[in-house]
Amino acid sequence: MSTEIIDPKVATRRLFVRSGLVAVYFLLLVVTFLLGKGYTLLIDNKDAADGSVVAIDGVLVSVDGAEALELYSGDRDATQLKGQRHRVIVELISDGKKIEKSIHLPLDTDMLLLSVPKLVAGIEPFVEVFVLRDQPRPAGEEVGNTNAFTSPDSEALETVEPPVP
Amino acid sequence: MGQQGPLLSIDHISKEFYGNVVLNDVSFELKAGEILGLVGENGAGKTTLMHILFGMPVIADTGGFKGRICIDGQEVSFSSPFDALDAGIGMVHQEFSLIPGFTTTENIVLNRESMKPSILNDVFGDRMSILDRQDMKKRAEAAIEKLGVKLDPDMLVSEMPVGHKQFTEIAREITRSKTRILVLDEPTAVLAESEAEVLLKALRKLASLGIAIIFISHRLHEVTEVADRVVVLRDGIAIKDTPVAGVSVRDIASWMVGRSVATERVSEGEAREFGPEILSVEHLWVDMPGETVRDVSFSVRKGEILGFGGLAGQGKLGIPNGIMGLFQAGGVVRLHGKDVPLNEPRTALEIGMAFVSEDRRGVGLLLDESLKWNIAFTAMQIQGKYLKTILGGLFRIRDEAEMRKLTEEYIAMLDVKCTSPSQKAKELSGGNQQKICLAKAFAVKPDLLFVSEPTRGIDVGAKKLVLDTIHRYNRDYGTTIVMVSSELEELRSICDRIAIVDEGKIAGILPPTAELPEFGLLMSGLGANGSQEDLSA
Amino acid sequence: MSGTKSLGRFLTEYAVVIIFLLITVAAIPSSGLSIQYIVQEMITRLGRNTFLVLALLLPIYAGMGLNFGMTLGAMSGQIGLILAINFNIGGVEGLAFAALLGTAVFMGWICGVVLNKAKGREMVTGYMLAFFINGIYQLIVLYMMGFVFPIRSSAILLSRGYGIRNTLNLEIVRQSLDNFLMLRLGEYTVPVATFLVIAVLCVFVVWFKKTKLGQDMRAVGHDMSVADSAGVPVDRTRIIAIIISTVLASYGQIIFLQNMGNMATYNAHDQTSFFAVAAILVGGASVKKATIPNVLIGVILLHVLFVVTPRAGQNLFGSAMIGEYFRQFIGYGVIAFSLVLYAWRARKDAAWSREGLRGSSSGAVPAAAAAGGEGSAK
Amino acid sequence: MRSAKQFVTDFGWPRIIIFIFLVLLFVAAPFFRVRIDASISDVLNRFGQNGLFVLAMVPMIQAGCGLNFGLSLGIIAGLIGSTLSVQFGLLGVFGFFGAVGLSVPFAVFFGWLYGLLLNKVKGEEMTIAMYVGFASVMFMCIMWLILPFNGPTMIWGYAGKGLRTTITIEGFYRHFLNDFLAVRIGDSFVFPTGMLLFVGFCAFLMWLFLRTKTGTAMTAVGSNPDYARASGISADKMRTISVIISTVLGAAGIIVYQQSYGFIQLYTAPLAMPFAAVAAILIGGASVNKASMVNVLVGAFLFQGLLTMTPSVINSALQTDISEVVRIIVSNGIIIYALTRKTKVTK
Repeated sequence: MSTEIIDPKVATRRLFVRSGLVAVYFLLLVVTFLLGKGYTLLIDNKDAADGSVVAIDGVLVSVDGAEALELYSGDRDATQLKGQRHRVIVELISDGKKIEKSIHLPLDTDMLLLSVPKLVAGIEPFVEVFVLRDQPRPAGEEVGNTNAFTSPDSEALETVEPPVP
Repeated sequence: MGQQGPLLSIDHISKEFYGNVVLNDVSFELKAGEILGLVGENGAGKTTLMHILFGMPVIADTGGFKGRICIDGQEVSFSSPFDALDAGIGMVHQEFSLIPGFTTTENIVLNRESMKPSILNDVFGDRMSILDRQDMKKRAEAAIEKLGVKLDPDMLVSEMPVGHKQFTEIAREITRSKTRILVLDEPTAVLAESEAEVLLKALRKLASLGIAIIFISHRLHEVTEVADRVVVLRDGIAIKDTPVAGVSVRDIASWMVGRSVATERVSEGEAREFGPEILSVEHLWVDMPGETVRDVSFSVRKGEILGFGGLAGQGKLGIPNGIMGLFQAGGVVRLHGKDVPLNEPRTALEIGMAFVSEDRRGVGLLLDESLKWNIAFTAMQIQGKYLKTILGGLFRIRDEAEMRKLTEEYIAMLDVKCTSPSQKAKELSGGNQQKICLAKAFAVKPDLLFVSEPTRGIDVGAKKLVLDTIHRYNRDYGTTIVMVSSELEELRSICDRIAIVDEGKIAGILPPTAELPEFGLLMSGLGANGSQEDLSA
Repeated sequence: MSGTKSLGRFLTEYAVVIIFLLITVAAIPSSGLSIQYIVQEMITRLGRNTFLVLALLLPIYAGMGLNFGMTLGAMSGQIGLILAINFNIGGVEGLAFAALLGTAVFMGWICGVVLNKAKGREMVTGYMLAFFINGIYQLIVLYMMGFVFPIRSSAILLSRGYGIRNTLNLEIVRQSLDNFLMLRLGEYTVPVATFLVIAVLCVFVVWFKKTKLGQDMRAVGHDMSVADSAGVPVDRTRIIAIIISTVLASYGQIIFLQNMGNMATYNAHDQTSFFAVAAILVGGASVKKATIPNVLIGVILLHVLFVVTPRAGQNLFGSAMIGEYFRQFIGYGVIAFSLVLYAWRARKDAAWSREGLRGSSSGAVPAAAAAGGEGSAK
Repeated sequence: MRSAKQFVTDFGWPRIIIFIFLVLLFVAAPFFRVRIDASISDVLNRFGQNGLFVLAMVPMIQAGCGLNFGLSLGIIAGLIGSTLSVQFGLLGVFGFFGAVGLSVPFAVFFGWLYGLLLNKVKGEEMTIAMYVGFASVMFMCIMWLILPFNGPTMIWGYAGKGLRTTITIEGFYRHFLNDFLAVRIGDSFVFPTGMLLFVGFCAFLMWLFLRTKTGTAMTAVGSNPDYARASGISADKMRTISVIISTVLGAAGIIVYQQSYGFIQLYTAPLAMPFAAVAAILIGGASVNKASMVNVLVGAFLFQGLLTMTPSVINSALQTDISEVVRIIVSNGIIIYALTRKTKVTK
C-alpha cells in the first residue's frame, strides 16, 4: 500500500526469513505427517500358510517398550502405532531368549501384519501389508446431509435443528 | 528570513468545472515563516484552490487545472493528498479528522506512530512492529510544546473541549517532520474568543519557527491581527495581494464583496406595500449540525421577501430548518399571531408554511421516484389532494391522472426539461431538480414560503430562471417569502430586506440598496449598526 | 456525572452479565447437580470453547462487529481434520497437521473481501455468507471427496463410494491435546496443554494490540474515514482482521472437536458462531468493545447455564426439552438483547453528545459548530 | 442494445443465470423421465404455499426496514391462530378463516412490538430481526410444551400434554383453498385455483395499499426518510405500520401453507422459513430497499421452480441427491449478492 522504502539489506533478510519460514512450514507438514501417521500392527503367531514357519508356543512381544503382549500358538493381537520406525522385542517364554528388531513401516498403508514366527526364524519380510477382505462398516448411517440428529457424544444443544434455509 | 526565494508559489492557476470558471489566473507566493491570510466570500474559490494545492482527486476527475505550483522553485504535481503531505504541506480541515476514542497522543501521531521492530517484522512486514508509546508521547508533547498550548497528552478526544481538538489537529500536522507549509481552513470558526486568541498566538509561534502558514478565516480582525500578508479572492480572481500593515478590516471587507458589475434590481423602482406582520420569531435557537442558530429574532410582513445572508456555517440555514421542525429548535415562533409548535414538521406544513430545502438531493427530492410523486407528495399527505375513491368508497388511492395534470402544469410553468412526468427525479439536471423542489412547495399553496439556497450548484441560466420564478410567485400570489442564500447579489436582486447572520445571531438587517462594505462588515463579525461584536481591530 | 447516572450507566453496561448471573444462580439449586460436577464441567468446557470465542476479538477491534463468518473457519478446521483422519495421522501431530493445512486463510480472505463490500451490515452478511459457504462445503465434502479429490481411507467414505460419512470418528486424535498434559487436582482433571494453548492466544492478543497493525485496527474500528484519510489501508486491515479471526476459529474448532472425539461432518459447524457470539455477549462484550475477561466470564456463565438448564427443566417442569429450548432461547435472546441494547445506546449517545449544544439563546456554547464535524443527525 | 445492457445490470447476472438454469431444467426434464405436468403442478402448488411469505417482504423493504428476517414472528402468530382453531374444533371454512381471524390480533400485537423495537435500532434491523425471530421461535417452543392445549389429535399421546411436532389438520381445513374450484387434468396435474386466487387477492390488496396515501408515504419513507420527514410524515409510524402488515401476512401465509401441506408444524419449524422468503424476493429482482409486485411473483415462481425442479431433474440426471446443496448455494448466494451490492439509493 504505502510506498515503504525498505533498505535492500532488510529486504534480502526478509526474503530469506520468509522463504525459510515457507520451508519450515512444509517441513512441519511433513514432520507431523510422518510422526503422526498411525498404523494398526497385527501381531500374529500362527503357522504360515505355506508351512514355512510354525507358530511358537508362548512369546512376549513388546513394541517400543510398551507393556508386552503374551501370545501363544495361534494367537493374534493388535497394537496401535504412530510413526514409521519402531522397535520390536520378542521374548520366548520357554527359554527367555530375546530378539530385538527394528521395523520401518511404509506410508501407503494403515494396517500391517507382523509374523512372530518369521521374525524369530529370521525370515524377511516378517512384516507384511494386511488387506481386509470385507471391510466391516458401521451400520445405520447412510446417505449424508440431513439435518438430523448427529453426534451422540456432542453437547445436546448442537443437535437441535439449525436454521439452515 | 526573507533571504531566500519563496517556499511556495502559486503560479497562474485557473480551474473550471464544466465550463464554470472557479479560479482565474490566481498567483501568489509564500515565504518561509510567513502567515498569509486568505479571505473571500463563499464560492470565491478558496476551497478549490486548497483542493488543487492538496492534489485532491476531485480536481483530476474534473479535468485538472491550468498553471503551476512550485515548492522551493521546483514544480510539483500531486496526485493524492498523501503526495502533498510528503511534500511538506499540512492541512487542518474545518471538520475534525480525529478519532474520538483515541487519546491526544494517539491522534497526533496517527499512522505515524513510533515503532520498535518486533521479531515478526521479517515475516509479516513493518506493521508487526510494537508501538513505542513512550516515544509517541514524547513526540506529542514536543508538538504541543511547539504550539505553546496546554494539552493533556493522555486525554481522550471525545472528552475534550472543541478548542483542544483544534489544537490536536494542528499538533498532528506539525509533528510531521517535513511539514513546512500549514494550511488552516477556518480554524477559529468553532472557537470561543479566548481560545481563538491562544490559537493565533500559537500560529505566530509556529511562523517564528519557520513554518509558512495559509490562514483562511472569515473573521477579518483575526486576519489583520495575525497575518503578514492578505490575499483576497473574489469570483475566482485574486483581487488583492497586499501586506497587512496599514490595511483595515473595512478595506478587506469591501474588497471581498465589492462587485465590478452593478447589481440589477429586478424590482427597480417599484413601490412595495406590505400587509400586517405574518411571522414573528423570538429568541429562536436551532441545533442544526454545522449551522447552529443561537438567538435569532425577526418578523416578516405579509407579501414581503426577506433575505438571510451570511457566510457558511454561521447559522443562516438553521433558521428555516428550525422553524419548519426539521431540526431540534426552541424559542417562540408565531404565524398570523398564533404560536407555531416547533419540532413538528407536519403542523408547520398544515398551518400554511412550506420549505424548499438547501439539501436538494438529501431532503428535497425522492430521487428514485417519478416527478409526479415528487411534486404531489406533500400536497397529498398534508392536504389529502390527488386521491380518488375506488370500490365504492372502500379505498382512496392515488389519482395518477390528476398528479400527471398537476405535474405537467408545473413543468410548463417552470420550463422543466424532462421527458415526461414519470421520469425519475435523479435523471434531471441540478437546475431542473431545483425547479421540481419549488413546484413541490408551490403545490401546497403556502402563505409563507421558505426558500433555502435556491441557486446552489446550478448554472447561470437556471439561476436567473429560478430567481425570476420566486420573484414572480411573490408578485402574482402575494406569497410571503423568506429566502436564505450565500450569494449576496442574489439576495440584493429580489429581497426587500436582507438580514445578515453571523455566529448564530442576526448581525444586522439592511435594505438591499445598502453599500456593499456594510454587508461585508456584518459578515465579518464587525457589525456597523448595532453589532454586539467587538471592534478591536 | 451524578451518582445515579453512573449507576445507570453501569447497569446498562453490564445488564446482560447481571441478568445472566441471576438466572444461573437461580437455576443451579433446582438442577440438583453437585458443585463438583459443575466445576469439572466448567473446566472441560472452558478448554473446549474458549479458543473459539477468542477468535471473535479481532474483528470487534476492527469495528466489524461480531464475526458470524467465523463458521468459515470452523469448516476449514473440519476439512483439516477430515484430511488428518484420511491419512490416518493421529495424536497431537494429527491436530497440528489439520491446523497447518490452512484452508482458513483462503476462507478468511473470501470473507474479508465480501464483508468489505457490505460495510455497515457486516453481521448479517457474515451470517448469510456462512450459510452460503456451508453449501460449498457440502458440495466438496459430500460430493467431491472421493470423486474429484481422492480419499484413501474408504472407512470414512459413504458406502456409495464418494462423500464423507455423516459422523466421523476422531478416535485417533481424540482428546490428544487434552491428555497431552492432564493434571489431576484433587477430584478435578485439568487439561493443562489446552489451557496453555489458550493462554498463548491470550498473550498473542494482548501483544497484537500493541503492534502497529493492532493500532491500525483500532483506528479503523473507531472511525473508518479518519483512518483512511490518515493513510491507514482500511480495506486491507479489515481483511487481515477477518483472516486472523477465521484462522483462529479453525484452530478453535479443531480443539473443540478433539475434545468431543467425533465430528458431525455436516452439522458440527452450524452453531459455532451462535455459541461463540452468545458467550462473548454474555460476558459483557458489545458489538464494539470486547476484552479477554469478557470471553472467559462469558464462556463460564453461558456454559454453567447450559449444563444446568436441562436438569432444572426436568426437575421443575418434568420435561428436559423445556430446559433444552430454554437455553436455545436464552442464547438467541441474549444476542438479540445485546444487539438491541447496543444499537439503542449508540443512538442515545449520539443524541446525548449533542445535547450540550442546545439550550436557550444567551448561554450559547462555543462548542456548537464543532458538531459539524461529528454531527450524525440525519 | 443499450437497453439490453441496462436490463442486465438492473436485473443482475445471478438472476438471469438462475432463470436460464430453470428453463434448462424444464427442457431437460423429459429426457430424465420427469413428468412436466406433475412438475408444473408441483411448482404452482408451492408457489401458492409460499406466495404470501414472499409478499410479506414487500412492505418492510418499501419502508426501508430491509429484509424481514424476523418473519418468524408472523409465522408464530399464525401458528397460535391455527392451533387455537383446531383446539376449538372449527371445521372447513370456519377452520381456515377462524385460524386467520384468531391469528390476526396476535400478529398485529407482535408486529407492533417488533416495529417499536426496529425503530430503536435503525441501521441494524436485519441482524436484530434475525435474532429476535430465533429467540421468539425458541420461546414458543417452550410455550407449545406448556400451554394447556388438549385436543386429542394435537398433544403427545404418551405424555398427555404438550403439542405434537406436527399436527394433522385432516378434517379441519386441509386443502380448503387448494380444492376450491380446483381443476384436475389427467392423473398428475392439479391446478389449485382457490389457493392461487387467495394469494392473488392478497397481492392485489397489497398493490392497492401501496397506492393509498399511507402506502405512498411508506414508500417515500423507504426511498428517502428525510424527504418524508420534511413532508410531515412520521417515519417511525410508517415503519411500524409496514412491520405490522408484514407480520400479519406472515401469519396468514403460514395458514395458507398449512392447508395445502396438511399439517401444522410447530417447534423449530419456523426457524428457516424467513430465509426462503428472503431468497425468493431477491431472486425476483428486489433489492434490499426496493421491491414490487413483479418481484414477488417472479421471485416466488423462480425460487419454487428451482426447489421443485432441481431435486427431480438433477437428482435423476446425476443419480445423486445433490439438489439440496444446489438449493443452499443458490438461495444463500443470491442473498449475499443482494447484501453486497452497493445500495442504489442516489444521494
